[in-house]
Parts: sequence; structure tokens; C-alpha cells
Amino acid sequence: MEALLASAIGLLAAVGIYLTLRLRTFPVILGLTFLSYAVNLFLFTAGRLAVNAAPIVGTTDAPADPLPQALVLTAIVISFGMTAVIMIMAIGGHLQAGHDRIDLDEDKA
Amino acid sequence: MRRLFPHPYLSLTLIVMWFLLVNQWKLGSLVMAIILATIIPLATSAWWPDRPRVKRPFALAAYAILVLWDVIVANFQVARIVLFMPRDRIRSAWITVPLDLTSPEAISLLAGTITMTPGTLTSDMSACGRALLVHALHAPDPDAVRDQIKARYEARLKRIFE
Amino acid sequence: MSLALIAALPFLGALLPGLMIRAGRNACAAATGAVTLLALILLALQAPAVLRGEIVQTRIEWLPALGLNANFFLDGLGLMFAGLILGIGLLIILYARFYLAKSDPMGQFFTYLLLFQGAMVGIVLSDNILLLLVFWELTSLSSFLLIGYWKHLPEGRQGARMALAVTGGGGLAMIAGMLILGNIAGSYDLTVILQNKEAIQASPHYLPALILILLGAFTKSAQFPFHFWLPHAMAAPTPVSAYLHSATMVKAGIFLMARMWPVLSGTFEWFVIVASAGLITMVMAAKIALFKDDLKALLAFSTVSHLGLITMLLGFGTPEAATVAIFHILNHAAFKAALFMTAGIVDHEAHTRDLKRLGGLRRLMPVTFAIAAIASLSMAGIPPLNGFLSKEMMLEEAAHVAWPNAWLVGVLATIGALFSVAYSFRFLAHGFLGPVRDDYPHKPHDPGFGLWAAPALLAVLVVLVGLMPNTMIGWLLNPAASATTGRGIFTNIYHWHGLQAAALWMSVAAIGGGLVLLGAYPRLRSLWDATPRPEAKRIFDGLIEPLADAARQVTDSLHNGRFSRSMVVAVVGIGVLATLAFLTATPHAPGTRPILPVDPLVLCLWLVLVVAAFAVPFLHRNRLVALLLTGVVGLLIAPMFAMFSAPDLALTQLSVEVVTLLLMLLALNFLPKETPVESRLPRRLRDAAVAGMAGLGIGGLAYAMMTRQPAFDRISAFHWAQSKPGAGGTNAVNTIIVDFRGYDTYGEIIVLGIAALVIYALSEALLRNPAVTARLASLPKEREAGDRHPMMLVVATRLLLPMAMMVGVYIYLRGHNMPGGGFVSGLVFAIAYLMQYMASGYDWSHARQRYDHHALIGWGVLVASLSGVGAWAFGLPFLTSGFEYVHLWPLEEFELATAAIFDLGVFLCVLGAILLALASLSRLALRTGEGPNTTAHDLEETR
Amino acid sequence: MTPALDMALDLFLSSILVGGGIFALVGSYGLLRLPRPMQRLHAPTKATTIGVGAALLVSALDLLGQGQVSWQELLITVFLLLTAPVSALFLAKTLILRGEADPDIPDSGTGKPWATLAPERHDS
Amino acid sequence: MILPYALLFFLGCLTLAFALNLWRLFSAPTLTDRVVVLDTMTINAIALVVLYGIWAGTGLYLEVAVLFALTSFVGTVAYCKFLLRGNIIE
Amino acid sequence: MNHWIIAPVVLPAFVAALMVLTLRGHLALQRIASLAAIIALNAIAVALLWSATMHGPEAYFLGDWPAPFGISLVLDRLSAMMVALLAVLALITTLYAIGSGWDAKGAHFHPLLQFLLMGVGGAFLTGDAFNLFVFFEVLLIASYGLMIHGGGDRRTRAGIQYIAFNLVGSSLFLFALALLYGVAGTLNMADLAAKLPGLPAGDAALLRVAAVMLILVFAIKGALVPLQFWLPGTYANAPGVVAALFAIMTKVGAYATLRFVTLVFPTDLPATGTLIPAFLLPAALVTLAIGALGILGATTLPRLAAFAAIASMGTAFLAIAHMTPRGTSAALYYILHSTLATALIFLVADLVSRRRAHLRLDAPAPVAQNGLIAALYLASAVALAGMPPLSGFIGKLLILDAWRDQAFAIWPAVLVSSFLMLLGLSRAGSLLFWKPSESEAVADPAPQEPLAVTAAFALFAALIALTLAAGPVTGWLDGTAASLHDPAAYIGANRLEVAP
Ligand code: NA
Ligand code: NA
Repeated sequence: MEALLASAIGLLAAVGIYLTLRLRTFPVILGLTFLSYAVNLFLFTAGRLAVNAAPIVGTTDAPADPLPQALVLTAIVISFGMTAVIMIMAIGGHLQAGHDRIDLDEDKA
Repeated sequence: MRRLFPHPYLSLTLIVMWFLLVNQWKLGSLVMAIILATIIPLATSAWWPDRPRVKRPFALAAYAILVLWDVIVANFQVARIVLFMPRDRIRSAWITVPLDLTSPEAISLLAGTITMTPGTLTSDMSACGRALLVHALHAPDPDAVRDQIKARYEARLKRIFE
Repeated sequence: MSLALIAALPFLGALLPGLMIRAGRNACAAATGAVTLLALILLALQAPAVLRGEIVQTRIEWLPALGLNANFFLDGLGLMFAGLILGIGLLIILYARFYLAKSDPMGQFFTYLLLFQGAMVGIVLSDNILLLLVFWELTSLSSFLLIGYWKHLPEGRQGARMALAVTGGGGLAMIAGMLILGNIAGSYDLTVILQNKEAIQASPHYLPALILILLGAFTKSAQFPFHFWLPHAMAAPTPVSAYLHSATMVKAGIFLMARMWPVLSGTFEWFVIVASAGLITMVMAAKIALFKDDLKALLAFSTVSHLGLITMLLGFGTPEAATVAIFHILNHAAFKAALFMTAGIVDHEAHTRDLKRLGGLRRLMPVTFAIAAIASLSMAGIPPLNGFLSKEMMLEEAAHVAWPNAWLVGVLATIGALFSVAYSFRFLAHGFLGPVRDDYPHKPHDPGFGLWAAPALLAVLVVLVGLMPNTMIGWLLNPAASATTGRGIFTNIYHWHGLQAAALWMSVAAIGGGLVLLGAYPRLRSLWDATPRPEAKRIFDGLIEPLADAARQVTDSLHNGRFSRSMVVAVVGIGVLATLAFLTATPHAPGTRPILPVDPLVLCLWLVLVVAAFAVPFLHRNRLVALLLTGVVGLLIAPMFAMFSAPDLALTQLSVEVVTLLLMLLALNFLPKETPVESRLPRRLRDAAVAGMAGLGIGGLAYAMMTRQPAFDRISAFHWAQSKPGAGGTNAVNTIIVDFRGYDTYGEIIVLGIAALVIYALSEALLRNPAVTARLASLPKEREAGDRHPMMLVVATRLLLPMAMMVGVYIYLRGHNMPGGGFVSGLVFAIAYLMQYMASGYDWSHARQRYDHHALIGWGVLVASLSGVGAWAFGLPFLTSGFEYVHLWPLEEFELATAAIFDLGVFLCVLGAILLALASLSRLALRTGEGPNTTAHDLEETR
Repeated sequence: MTPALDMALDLFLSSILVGGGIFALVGSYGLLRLPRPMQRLHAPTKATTIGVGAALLVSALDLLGQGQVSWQELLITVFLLLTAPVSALFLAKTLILRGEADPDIPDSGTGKPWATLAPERHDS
Repeated sequence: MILPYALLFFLGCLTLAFALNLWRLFSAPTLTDRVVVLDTMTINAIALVVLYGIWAGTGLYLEVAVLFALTSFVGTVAYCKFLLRGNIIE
Repeated sequence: MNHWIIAPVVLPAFVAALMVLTLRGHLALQRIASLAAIIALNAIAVALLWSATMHGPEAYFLGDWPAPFGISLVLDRLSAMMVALLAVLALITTLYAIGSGWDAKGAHFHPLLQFLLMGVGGAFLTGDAFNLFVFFEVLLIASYGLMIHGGGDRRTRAGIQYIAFNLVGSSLFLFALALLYGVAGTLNMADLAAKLPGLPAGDAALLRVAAVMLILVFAIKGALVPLQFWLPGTYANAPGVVAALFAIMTKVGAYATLRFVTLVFPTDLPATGTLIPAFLLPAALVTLAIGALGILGATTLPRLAAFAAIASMGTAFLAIAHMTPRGTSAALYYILHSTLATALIFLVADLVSRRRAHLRLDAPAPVAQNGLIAALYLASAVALAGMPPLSGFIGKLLILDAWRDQAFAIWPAVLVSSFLMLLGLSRAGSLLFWKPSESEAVADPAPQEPLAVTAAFALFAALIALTLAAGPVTGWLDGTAASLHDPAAYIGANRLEVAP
């Protein structure tokens, strides 16, 4: 099972990085989303895997590590906020520049 | 009373729903359910300005059971068509269902029923709201389907709501 | 204290000119002069002690940790230089008062001048080489301002920059040299360093220190090969040239060599470097001076030449030669300052400094001529003027140098002197002698007393020192020389050394040769003009401009705004470093933790997830498809979490994913729907390789970590154990979020709140931009459905909205004990509202909403903060929670936890943030040409 | 519970599950097999819903068998019944608008066009 | 006890269904078809979660299913609205 | 329990929330509230500085949960110093923003500013690694808002890159934190310091990767090569006053690096050893070189300022990489100096931008109030190039002195880059202020903004104060550096407990 999850994390990260290397804002944002999927799962695995052991008192004696779960919650929320902001920035960039290329031409500054 | 409970049926539904959610039959839950079933419809009443009239609430329950049964049957029929009927023998058809119903809630219920029952699917509504466009998966006789819709469902809804 | 005051006075006084200029130019100059005079008086008060051979010291701690202290000391050398700087400074101030035009900002000028003066005085009084460095670089800076004083002259700007580049750069080298020196001596105090000659010269770091320090000295004193900046600095107003380039700044390097002479000189390295640099400079600059037409350029190269002479003398390394050097410093300062000032007067009166356009001034400006004659004859080394005395002694010293052979130095020195005679006479002959011309740009005549007083005084000194050197100057020269050489030798200066003195014949040869050279000047000149020469400015530009261009190319090509390239570099950099860190460690021990058997459910999810994710890079150009696939992946991660015992995560992931998708769909409305192919296949392959390697690494890390048994007990054991008894909840994840680590959550909801504010602010800015609104109105539209708000959706929503809210409340209430909580609840509410907005439109729905999104966020943060601050009332830290089991009929027993209030803050903030973000986007959408919606659904109006 | 009753329940639940599984599969299979887009819409809206319904029923009964009453399954069912027709309607409208539905759409008979194809209404 | 086998059978059906969905997701001729697939997949995922609940013998994951039901609807409508009108919130 | 420790976090959050809630649309009131809060923050910072100096490290246990289970804030000399620096910079930039009217150019300037202060202050004070991540995000997202304040094509698009780069950074941070927790089972920094020496050798490889990733995260914030790419575009396109405020943000990276390399990954930790300085040193040198070259090659004043910021970070990291109390003390002094100096040059760039037709360095345009602005530019240039008499020179001397054991490698790099900066800064200055208008165009009338100019001069004054007080300041910093390299008191303040 660990191998399944590890390979999924690796794939999500790879897809994320590939997309962040694109030249338009939208795929880059998707890439960042994928990267955050990978990160969240990775952070989750820091607690090691456990099946049928939700950390709720009274339902189990050997709970899954609750702390990484709490950390992932925080990470999910934060990456949501970030995604929302970069999305509106992408809109703003497109509406102002007339295109959605991510590169800037610094020499034309 | 009307001010406090803008949508009494909604409030009732919510009370039931609360019990479905909390999974326990206790007085405390009921109190909580009543509080919520009062507050939430009040808070959302602005988005449901008119109040649908339900003349025969028990007929509505009967209608629900009828539809549920039809849903199950419908699925067997659809499964049969999907699995076994040769593709070129499937006779799909568009059906126009003129509406006698006028209340939005009733029309919506009818449209939903059509979708969930045998081989039919509500696909659109006329811009004036007086006809439904229904797609039938396999309807060698489209008019019969239209008549069945009107007789089996619309007529009942008409009695319940209008 | 008083020494520090002498150094500080000019700096403090630098504020005065700016203030006094309002009272007029005389007041301004007077104030400046008063400051200088006061400093001079303070110096004079110290003089008797110094002349008695004592050393006056002032020590103020500045940065003792480093050994940089405001330590000053005054010995003979310092006294001589300080006197020179302040004395000539006084004359320059007088001169400048009359020299500067009405349009020149005099306040600025005197401010810069005093800054410079202070820096110079600081150099010569420093008893700490780090402090000396401070003043050293300050002279570079203030002279930069002075040289560039006439902003409108391009030469001024160029010259100033060149001077700063060369002298400032040399200063940087000197920093290194001084630090080495200090480290060898164990102190940065000069008085200590001067005691450590043996240790320093024996150190293996002696040579680098020497070279670095000499770099500073040579650049400042314009020694070969750093001589080129000085002539270009002549674009400065003449008072500046007279001050900086005769008496002060260029002498700073000389001063430093003299100051360091006791510890650095006497070695073969010192001799070779210093003496040769001086000798070459002397001869070469003198030759160039001869061919300069600009009076100031001629004087400038002459200055370079004389500095070379002094340097050479110091380089000889004998006390006698050093004494001569000190003597010549004084002499040169006197005649050269006078000459610069006369050149300035000529320029001021005739409006030109070009020797080719001058001549015959002798009759028109007799006073000026007299001064010029005395000074230039002194410069030529004609007896009995002071220049003669020191030059004669110089030639004598040169004649006795036997390296590399018996005569080379002597001959070269004579040639230098010969050129010196020639250009001095040329200055006089071509400028003042000859017939009066009728084509001066401006008819010249002698200026007022104010302008010639200063040079006249100097000329008088030139004569007096020449006539009675020992009386006039011996009292100062001897202490200065002994301070330099470290011995109490007292030299008597003679005019006549006897016929057997080599210097006599060398001098005769120089004067004769010089006159011959002047006679042959026209022919030599045409020869000179025909010879191609390296031009300093062009070389400097040829170095700096390409350097700047190269720098620009390097930086611009690195920082060209190409995001993907910087990203590749970053990813590869991170990957390489992480890999190196992994590989260079003690080998990773493979995990010992038992592997979980594969669950078919997880396998099923995994398959779907992997396929969907893998397809994204191939299908991403169609953005809606890419979004669909992303949605699939994101939604499938939720059950994945559920199956690995994280129901809270599943709930959160799910609801966040939906809101994210909705936001992205909203955004996609404003963006192109397709991504064009812009990168070629090799690039895509490169990106894929980079991404693949990174993914491999991350996956590998995950596997390595997951399979290893944790080495220590985890802190979460505490959370688990205390969840119920300590925090009052059975859901350990929730108690961590609202209690154990509530502070993280506090930050997290603020992140969300800020995100919404940012979104709002940007949409506001966009809407105020007419170009944006125009573009919004003209966004390409595909065919659209005729109904905006289909009735069926509206009716379904009327039921679903309250139901969803009910679910939200439920999730909020149970969160502490079961999966859920304020955050998910907020999201569920937000989704409910989103449904409503989708069904009936934003305007219609929002018009019926009784509160403001901003307020929700504000309340959320406030409530969360207050629930934290509340604990202070009980003397407990921020976010300490309490809980109590309450029984309140008819409600069943329930738990009242302050954590629930905190969670309410979370709820409000989340809801407000999402709604505000949506509202902002909807406001943009309003400008796409659609009017606001006024009905709940499309049919309401038609029926 | 008696073993016999237990056995009966087990058998009953298993058969529901098997049926549900088949329906879930049929829904997805229909997506592939049915040739025309409008036809494909029928399969998931119905069959898949029944599949989920079966799982929910089993879940409720299974928990009941363990002595827990669970009503949330009912709630999920209500949710699905409420939402599936709306989803289907929107999917159908999308097909119609984009010209992907069967083209022989009849007249509405009311004198007004079908809402999806109607010219856009402009609010004041 | 044949329930576990029935569960496995159900899971097998779901897996196969997912596979068909994915196949369809890539081979679908139109965008709308892809949205249909998404809708189907989310409903299948609900079944999977419920199934897991039965498997694990706990009701802990039913909220996940409730939320799934709610969100799958919102998602499908949003995609359709996007295709229908471009702007999902007007 | 000293509740003031949390004040730098809670106070700005409160004020920001109140502004959002009640003062929307009341700019004047927002200004008053913002300034009042910042003045209070300054007072609090002084009190904290005093407390940290007098009493040593002190922990604040949030939620009253013992460390390492809850989150603890730790006030020590370093965190107090950074908070004080933040407070001073905030005061000056806020005055400037008000004086120049920047805060009126878009919505929510003051709430975002307060949130930024909250984030930065929180990052300085926290003693928990994950909480550091959270507050990084707080400060980052506030910075996104401030960066694009006022809008505009280039600014927005530069903002996208800034965010995207930092989102990757945040991902990296989480990878590192996951590894740290996965290996050590704790997040409290003091607890990590206490536990990591006992880590089994088999976990060393994972820990090293975590350490490298973590430091690279800080390197992104600190614009260390090869992760500096985001900075020029961001700083050059941000509003001048925001860029000035951002001077503290790069220092957050330096701060965090310093904290972790002294507390969690000291050179005597067997697993990581000298791994971190081994790559920090070359990276710092290249960063310095890039910054210096950038100054020399800059085509606009804001871009020049941005590269000056990079160069200053290279210098600061150079000092950090020495990994001794001596180097750390130099680093701290340089951090103080370069924050003020970088802020000053950005304010100058902004002042120029409103007095000159354009900011290009290759074409003439007159500057109104030439003398005044030129004087400020000169001050910033002198400070940045490390020329006497301003504090940059002292900072540079301290760093050179610290590195004297490897003088032959380090000194030339520092001095040559100083030379390049000198060339670039003097070139830019002469082009900006000395180059006359060839078209004889008259400068635009100077905007009357005495408050803004005063704010810039206040930075200048702060630099002078830092120079004059170099003795006492370095003395205090020596103590701070010593306590950083002997973190027993820091760890002790956390009163670590053992899990049940
Ligand atoms: Na996400
Ligand atoms: Na608490």
C-alpha cells in the first residue's frame, strides 16, 4: 500500500512540476494545484499509513497519527487561499495585458 | 405564525432531516431540530419568496411511493436496453409534453419524476414554461409515452398542488 | 578630545553653508572660512607640543569589538599635512568666493568642500587604520561631488565617475591591505602598528598587504598606471582643482606612504614597486604635460609628475630621500596651488584656458603674471625658489641609487626634470609672454584683490621658503621628517652643494635641455600630434562600458522574466542539492515497518487517480478538459484520505475541491479556453525529464519515510491522550486544530481572509481601469443558452439550500467529537450559497442577503482573536480554552467549549472569504455586457 | 439474532449488493455502448443512482444488523433523488445548445421556443 | 458469510465501471460527454465510500458521502452552466 | 507568563480586522488606526527587546499546552531584535505611504499592511517549525496583496510570477516539514534540537534532505542563488513603498536560516554536519556577484534597487555561512543595516519616479527637487556599496574580519563586488541627477509631500544612528550571537516535556 501511495505522490508531483513549466498562467496554476495535492499527501504520509483507525477516541485504540492530518488540513486551506489569489491575478493579468503569458519581457521595462 | 414559519413543509422536512443526520431519538435533538428548522427557513426565506400551496399532503406521500417504485422498475428497463438491445433497434425520440401545471414547484417535481422514471429524461422547457421537452431512450410510440406522463404523474400533481 | 574636534569641525560645519547661503554669498563663504579657521586655530594650539616632539592623542571608543575606534594622534607629519590642508583650504575658500559665478549654488559647493576638508584632516590625524579607511573613502566620495559640481558638463560627470572608480576601487583594495596589516600587528591602531616593523616585514602576508595598500595609495596619488583619472578630474571648478589636485587629495596617497614608511619601507619589494612607479610616473607625466594646451591639464599632468617624484623619493627607502620627499610635498603644495589659482584667474578673465588662444597676458594682467612667473619658475626648479631646493635634493638622491645600474635612475630623473622645466616655461611663455592678442574670448584684465590675494600669498611663500628655507620651514619640516623616518634627524637645507654635487650638473642639464626643448616645441608638437597615443578616457570607457554591458547582459539574460526557465533552474537546483545531501549521508537504512497489504478499494482508487493524473500533461491544452481531469484527481483524493483513516481530511478535501473548481470555472470565463502549443518537443521533453526526476525523488522520499519506523515517540501521542480529558473532544484531529494547535488555525483563517481582501482589492483596481472594462465588454462569446436561470434549478435550490445549511450546522456542532468542524461547515455553507448564486444569479441573491462579506471576515478574525484573548482574563496564555459540560433542560447535556467559539470564528472567516472572493469575480462578470439579474428565475417575468 | 436470521440477512444483503454492482457497471457501460449523446445521458442518471442506492441500503441494514441505527443513508438517497434530475436537465440542455443532441427536436407547441435555444433575454 | 464476497463483487464492478469511465473520459467525442463521465464517476465514488463504510463496519464515512452527493451535483451543474452560459454565476 | 510576547501578532490582527469591519472607506481613520497600532508595536518591541536582554529567552505556551505538544512562541534576543527592526521599518514606510498617498491608490492597503506585520512578527517569534510555515504564508499572502496594490499590467503579471514561485517554495517547505516530522516526530524547534542528536544513523539521509530543503525554502525568501529569480521582477514592479517594506521580507529568510542553523542543524549535529555551510557559502558568493553585476547593468532605478537587495542578501548569507558567533554577529549587524539601506533606496526610487518622467537610466529627464532627492540617493548608495561613513562599511568590515581565516577566497569576492556596486551606483546617480535634460524640459513640479521625504530622511537618520552606535550595537549583537550558538537557554525556556 505504501508503494501505491508513494507512486501516486511522485506522479502528482511530476505532473504538477511539468505544468508549472508551461508558458501560460492557467496551466501553471493547475500545475500548482497538482503540486499541492502531492504535498498534502506527502505530509499526510509523515504519520505513516493506517487503515480503519480514524483518530477518534472511543472508536479505536491504535489510531492513525492525528497530527499530520491536522497539518494537512491547514495546508489544504492555505493552498486553497493561494490558488484563489493567483487565479484572480491571472484574470487581472489577462484583462490588462490582453494575453495570459506568464513570462515578462524585462528589457521592455 | 406565517412570519415565523414562512415554509412550514420545509421546516418539517428539516426537522426530519436533523434526525436523519444525528441518528438519535432524543428530546434534546428535537429541541435543536425545532430551533434550526425555525431559524434556517427564516434566514433563507428571502430566496424563496412565494409559498407553494400543497392541498393534499398525504397524496404527496403516496405519489412519492409510486415514483420510487417506478424508479426501480425503470432501472431494470434501462438496464435491459443498455445491455441487450441491438444499437440500431433503439428507437429514441423527442416528446413534447404540454403542461397544465403552473406552479414552479409542481412543474419541477413533474420534470424530476420524468427523469427518474422509465427511459425518459426531461431535457428542456419552453421559454414560456408551458411545455417540457422530454427525451425517451426507447419509445416506438412517443405519443403513448406523453399520454402516460400526463395521466400517471401530471394529473396527480395537479390534484396535489392546484 | 580636541583632535577629534579638529577632524569633526569641518563635518559639523558642513551644515552651515547651506543655511548661511540664505544670508548671502559673503556670509556663506565667511561661515565656511570661519569653520576652517577655527580648526586651524585648534591645530595651532596643539602645535607647540608636537614641535617639541610629543605626540598628542585622542581616543574615543567606537567599535571596540572590531578594533575600529575614533583614535587620533598628531605628530610632525600629521601637523604638517593638517596645516597644509586647513591653511590652503582657507585660501581656497577666499578664492572660491570670488571665483564662483552667481548662478553656481555656492552653498552646495562649500558644503562639499568642508566635507572633503574634514575627510582629509581625518586621514592625517587618524591613529587607527580602519578609521583612516573611513576618511580615505570619504575623500573619494566628497571629491566625486566636487568634481561633478558643474552638473551640466558631461566631462565633469565623466571625470567624477572616473575618479571615484579609480580612487574608490583603490580604497577597497586598501581595506584588504589594512585588515591584513592589522591582523599581523594585532591591532588596528597606527601607534601600535608603527612599533611592529619586524613582525610585519617578516610576515608571509607582508607582500599582499603591501601591494593592496599601495594600490590604494597609487590610485589616490595618480601614480602610474592609475594616473589617467587626474586630468579628467580637471573638469571641476578651479578652486576644486587647486585644492584637491595640488595640496590635498592626491597627497593623501603620498601621506599614506609616508605614514607607513617606517613599517613598510626598506625592503626590496617596497623599493622596486614604489620607486619604479614614482620614476615612471614622473617622467611620463612630465612629458605629457608639455603637450597639453589646457592650462589646467598641463598643471594636472605636472602634478602627476611631481607626485611621481615624491613617490620615487619615498620608494628609495632612505631617511634622507624621505626627508626630501616631505620637503617637496610642502613646496609643491605652495607653487601648484598658486598655479592652479592663476590658471583659474586666466580662465575667469579670458574665458579660456587654451594656451593656443592665449599669450601676451603679461601686459593685460601684470599681477597675475607676477604670481604665475614665481610659481612656474619654482615648478621648473629655478633657483632660488623653493622648488629648486627640493628638486636639487631629489636629483642628488636619485644620483645615488645604484639599482638596476649605477646611472639609470639618475638619468631618468634628469629627463623628468628636463620636461618639467620645459612645460613650466611653456606655461609662462605661451600664456603670458608674446604679443597681446585681439581675439581673446573675453578681454582679460587683472581681477579684484579677492581673487589674486590667495595665490599672491602663496607666491610670497614660494619666494621666502626659497630664500630662507631653514627659517621658514625647518621648524615644520624637521618634526615631520622625523615622524616619517622615525629618527630625529635634522636636515639643513642648502642652496649650494658644491661643484662636485651630481645634482648641480643634472640640474643644469635639465634647465638647459628644457629650454632647448621649448625652442624646438613646434616641431616636437607636430611629432607628438602625429603619434597615436592611448587616450585615458577612451580606455576607461572601453573598460567600464563593456563591463556594464556585460553585466547587463548577464543579469538580463538571467533575470529576463522567463518564469519557466527560472523554475527549471530552481527545480534542478533543489533536486541536485537534495540528492547530494542524501547520497553523502550515512546510507539510509531501509524501512523496518510492516508494509500494509494492498486494499482492493485503494487499488481501485489508485488506478483511476494515476490514469487521470497521467493524462493531464497530454490533454491540458483544452483547459476545460484539464480542469475536469484535475477535478477527478482532486475528488478522488478525498476517498483516498477516508480509506487511510482521515475522515476530516476527506471532508475538507472534498469541499475545498468543489469550491476550487467553481472558482476556476468562474476564472476560465475570462481566460482563453485553449492553451496554444508554444514550446517545441525538445523543450517539452526536457520539462518532462525534469518533472519526472523530481517526481521520482519525491515518491522515493515518501516511500523511504513511510516504511521507516519512527525513531522517537511522537508528540501526537500527547494529543491523543489529552484529546478528551484535556481538550474535551473525541476527535483528535479537531482538538488539535481548535485547541492544541489552534494558533496554526488562527494563522490559517487569516490567510483565507487576506486572500479574499486581496481578491477584492485587485478586482476593484481592475474595474477602475477603463482598458479592462473595455476588454471585459469585448470578451469573445460563444453561443449561449437563452435561459440564465432555469426554473428547475431554482426550485431544487430552494430545498437544497436549507438542507445544505442544516448539514453545515450539523458538521459544525459535531466537529469536536466526530469528523467535521467550523472549517468544513463554513465550506458547506459557502457551497450552499454558491448554489443559490448559480441558480438565481449573484445580484438577485445578494440583494436579499442581510450582511456584508467583509464584515463576515472581520467578525471571524475578531471572534477567533477574542476567544484567544479571553484567556488573558484568567491569566492564561492566548487561545487557552476551557470547556464545561452543561445540562440545560430540555436540551440534553452538552459541552460548552470556548474552542467552539474559536471554531465559530473559523466558520465566519471561511464563509466570508469565499463569498467575498465570489462577489469580486461576479462584479467583474457584470461588466461582460450582461445586465444585473432582477428575478429569481427566468419564468418569473414571463408569467 | 438467530443464526438463521443472520444468514438470511447476509444472503439478502449480498444479493442487493450484487444487483447494485451490476447496475453501477451498467451505468458506466451504457456510456460506452449507446451510440448517441442523448441516449448516453439515460444510463448514468438511472442505473448509477440505483447502484449507489443499493450500497446505501446495505450500509443501513448492515449497521442495523450490528445494532446501530443509521439514517444518513436515507438522507443521501434523498439528496441524489433531488439532484439527479437537475444534473440531467443541465446536461441535456448543454447537448441541445451545442448541437450534440439529436437534431429532430420538435416544436414546443406553445408558440415559444425551447428555453435553451431561445434568443437571449436582456434585463433592463 | 458471503457478504464480503458480495462486497468484493461490488468493488469489482465499480473498478470496472471506473475503468470504463476513464476510457470514456479520454475517448469521448464531446466536452459534454466528459461532463457526463465526471458526473458518473462522482456517483460511483459515493458508492465506493459507502462500500468502504460497510467494509470497515463504521458509519464514520457517511458524512463524506453526504458531502459528495452535494458537491457532485454542484460540480456537474457548474460545468454545464459554464458550457451553456460561460459565466456560472450571473 | 509574559503576554506581551504574543502582542506583535495579535495587535495587528485585531486592528486589521477592525479596519475591515468598521473602517472600510474611511481612509483617514484607517491611517490613524494603522499608525497608532504601529506606534504601539514599536513600544512593545522596545519592551520585548528589554525583556529579552535582561531575562534571556522566554517561551509563551499558546493554549497553555506544554511544549513540545502545543505551539510555543520564544522571545529571545534575536526574535526581539527582528521584531524591533520590523516595527521601525513599518513606522517609516507607513508614514511614507501616507505622505505619498500610496495607500489611497487601491483598496485595503492598511489592513494588508497590518496583516503583513502580523505574519512577519509571528514568523520571528514562533518556536514551532510548522507554525513558521503558517506565518510565512500569512506574510506572503499579505505581500501578494501589497505587491499588486494599485494594479497595473506589469505589476499584476510580475505578481503572478512572485506568487507562483513562492507557492513552489511553500510546497518545498511542506515537503521538508513532513520529512522532519516523519523522522523526528516533533515540530517544536527546541524539541528538534534536543532530539536530533540522538537520531539513528539510518535516518540521517532523510534528515539531511529535510535540512537542505528547509534551508532552500529560506533561500527562496532570502533570494539566494539559484532561487533569486523572483526578486527583481517583484521588487522592481511593486509600489516603491511596498518594495521598501519588503526589505524585511528577505530578512525573514535570513532570520529563519540563522535560527535553524544555530538551533536545529548546528555544525556539530552528526547527521548534517557542515552540509549547510558547504552550499550556503558558494551560493552566497554567487548571489553577491549577481547582485553586484545587476547593479552595474541595471536599466532602471527600481531594478537597480532590486539587485542591491540581492547583493545585500548575498552579503548577509556570506556572514551566516561562517557559522561562528563572530560571523553571526556580523550577519546580524549587516541585516539591520541592509534592511534600512534597501528600504531607503526603494523609497528614493519612488520619490524619483514621481519627480521624473521615467525611471530609465539611459535617457535624460530632469528630477524636481534634485538636490534633496540626490542627497537621499547618495546616502542609500553609500550605504549599499558599503562605503564609509555609513553602516554598510562597518557591516562589511565585520564580515571581512569574520572571514579572515579564509581571506584569500572571500575578501576578493566581497571587495570586487563592492567595486562593481560602486561603479554601478555612481553611474546611475550621475545619470539620474547630473544628466541634464537635452530637450531642456523642465522637471515636473515637485509633489508637495513633506511627510514622505521626512520618512525617507528618517531611514537615513536610522542608518547614521546605526553607524554611530556601532560599538554598543555590536556589543549587544555579540551577546546575541553567542546565545544563538549556545542554545541551551533557548531550549530550556521551552521546558520540554516527554510524551505520556
Ligand atoms: Na487544493
Ligand atoms: Na486552547
